Amino acid sequence: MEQSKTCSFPAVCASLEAISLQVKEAADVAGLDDDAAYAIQLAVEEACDNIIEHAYGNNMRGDIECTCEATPDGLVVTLRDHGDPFDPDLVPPPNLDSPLEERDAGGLGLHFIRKLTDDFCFQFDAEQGNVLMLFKRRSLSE
Amino acid sequence: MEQSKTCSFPAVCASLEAISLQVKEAADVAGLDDDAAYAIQLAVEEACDNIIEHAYGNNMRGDIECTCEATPDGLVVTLRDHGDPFDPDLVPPPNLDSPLEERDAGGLGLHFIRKLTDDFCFQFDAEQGNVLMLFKRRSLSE
Amino acid sequence: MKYTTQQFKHCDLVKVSGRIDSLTVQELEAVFNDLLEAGHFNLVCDLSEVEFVSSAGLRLLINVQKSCRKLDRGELVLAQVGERVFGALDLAGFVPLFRMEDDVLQAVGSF
Amino acid sequence: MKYTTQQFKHCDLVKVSGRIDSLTVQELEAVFNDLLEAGHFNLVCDLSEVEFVSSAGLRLLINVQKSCRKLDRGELVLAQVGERVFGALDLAGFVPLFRMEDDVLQAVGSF
Ligand SMILES: Nc1ncnc2c1ncn2[C@@H]1O[C@H](COP(=O)(O)OP(=O)(O)O)[C@@H](O)[C@H]1O
Ligand SMILES: Nc1ncnc2c1ncn2[C@@H]1O[C@H](COP(=O)(O)OP(=O)(O)O)[C@@H](O)[C@H]1O
Repeated sequence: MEQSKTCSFPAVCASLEAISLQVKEAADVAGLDDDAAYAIQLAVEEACDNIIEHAYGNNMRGDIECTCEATPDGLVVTLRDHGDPFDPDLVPPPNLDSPLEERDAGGLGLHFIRKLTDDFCFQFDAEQGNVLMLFKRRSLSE
Repeated sequence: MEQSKTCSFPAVCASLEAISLQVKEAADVAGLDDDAAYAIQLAVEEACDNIIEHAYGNNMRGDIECTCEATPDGLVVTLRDHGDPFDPDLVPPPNLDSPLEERDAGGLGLHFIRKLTDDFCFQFDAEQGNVLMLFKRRSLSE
Repeated sequence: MKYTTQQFKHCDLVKVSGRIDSLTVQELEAVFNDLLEAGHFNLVCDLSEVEFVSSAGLRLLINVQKSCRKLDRGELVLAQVGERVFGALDLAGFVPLFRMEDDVLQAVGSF
Repeated sequence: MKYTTQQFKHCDLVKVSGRIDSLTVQELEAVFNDLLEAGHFNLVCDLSEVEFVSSAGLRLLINVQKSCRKLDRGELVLAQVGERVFGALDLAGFVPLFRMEDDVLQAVGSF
């Protein structure tokens, strides 16, 4: 059952569709249903958006390495980059109730990742780079 | 090839659909194409409208007898009624160009009959009643 | 003959299907009269599913058009006019008296 | 991502299909900006054929909505919002900020 595939993509928006496709294929291999597959695709998309915009934001160029691994329970997607680290705990949750005029159009990425995965974890290492692991469980009925 | 069918209908609007159906079936038997079939259906409809509204108009009740006959050339539909006769030659042609406000919404029945058939003829007889024969040619390519 | 009506901000849509003859036109006339009496003069009539229409049906359409256009207060637009219906409108010389749209959305959006 | 626009008397329709992500959203943003700059604030966005939308796409929708609603001059209505798109809007807390219509005709006819 354990199957793993790693691909490397330039950290630019034009890579997003290809990354999403890799995740979708891995989700199918891992036996995720359509809803779970879409959820992990979207979570990975948000994470890659952040890597492109924030980690490599200051005119840095680099890659995103994406590893998809089917486990007995579901799918683990690991994203690696060599951009800036950050502290996710310092990111305030978005305001989801304020009226339109005051609504912040940004700040949704981490919220989406939190809501769309069953587990995730950030690791920052000066040599290894930044690592984000995202886990989506296979639903029991499958 | 010569096939003939005669049906009698009460001269009321509720008979129109059934008459139209009889004509459509006969048109198919006679080998008329869809356009020709529709044309003769519409011509017969207009003729029946006139019989109901004008021939039997003055509170008279009666029947419309409809005979459909496939001929070597096409379809002949004969309508008989025992209502009032009239002189088709005295009916002025409708005005087809005047502006909307002056446009007469009526007076189209005879015009339609003229345009939609390849030939037609009225006969009025005190005993036999009124007879209208409508002819639609089978197109040569059929 | 069957019909449905839908009210929009700037117009009403009447979608007709089946046969419009001297019998069924009476029901349709009542529908249009209700709209006109309620002061709705921007009308779209979707004719895509009309299979048969006699001059009695055309007479209704032209009378509704007269009511709508009066005092420039509105218009009856015909949408999705099929071949048969167009042929009859043409024979009656009514084609120049109606704006026709291929698309109901276009017709509704034009008001 | 592909899009078509259609201008009506009281609103404009933008129909989007495919993927709205950080790359493709830029093209869509230009489309909406053109409309807003032309003073068109009654907008309908038909999302029926959108297969994927990230928060970058939602950000555009909310910003367009802000521009439209400013001074009560208009509104962005979402039409035919599919399950995926609705799920994302819901996650973002954006559902109460948009009028949604099942039917494009209903949406266009509401302006
Ligand atoms: N991969 C990352 N690298 C660096 N900073 C990040 C990263 N992800 C998120 N951040 C920081 O967290 C903040 C919130 O991120 P997010 O919730 O995705 O919203 P947004 O990207 O719209 O600002 C960002 O503005 C950024 O400062
Ligand atoms: N079958 C008929 N019997 C008696 N009068 C008729 C008949 N058909 C037509 N007419 C007369 O000819 C006139 C024109 O008929 P037509 O062209 O069908 O228009 P409409 O029926 O709308 O008046 C009618 O108003 C009527 O006076």
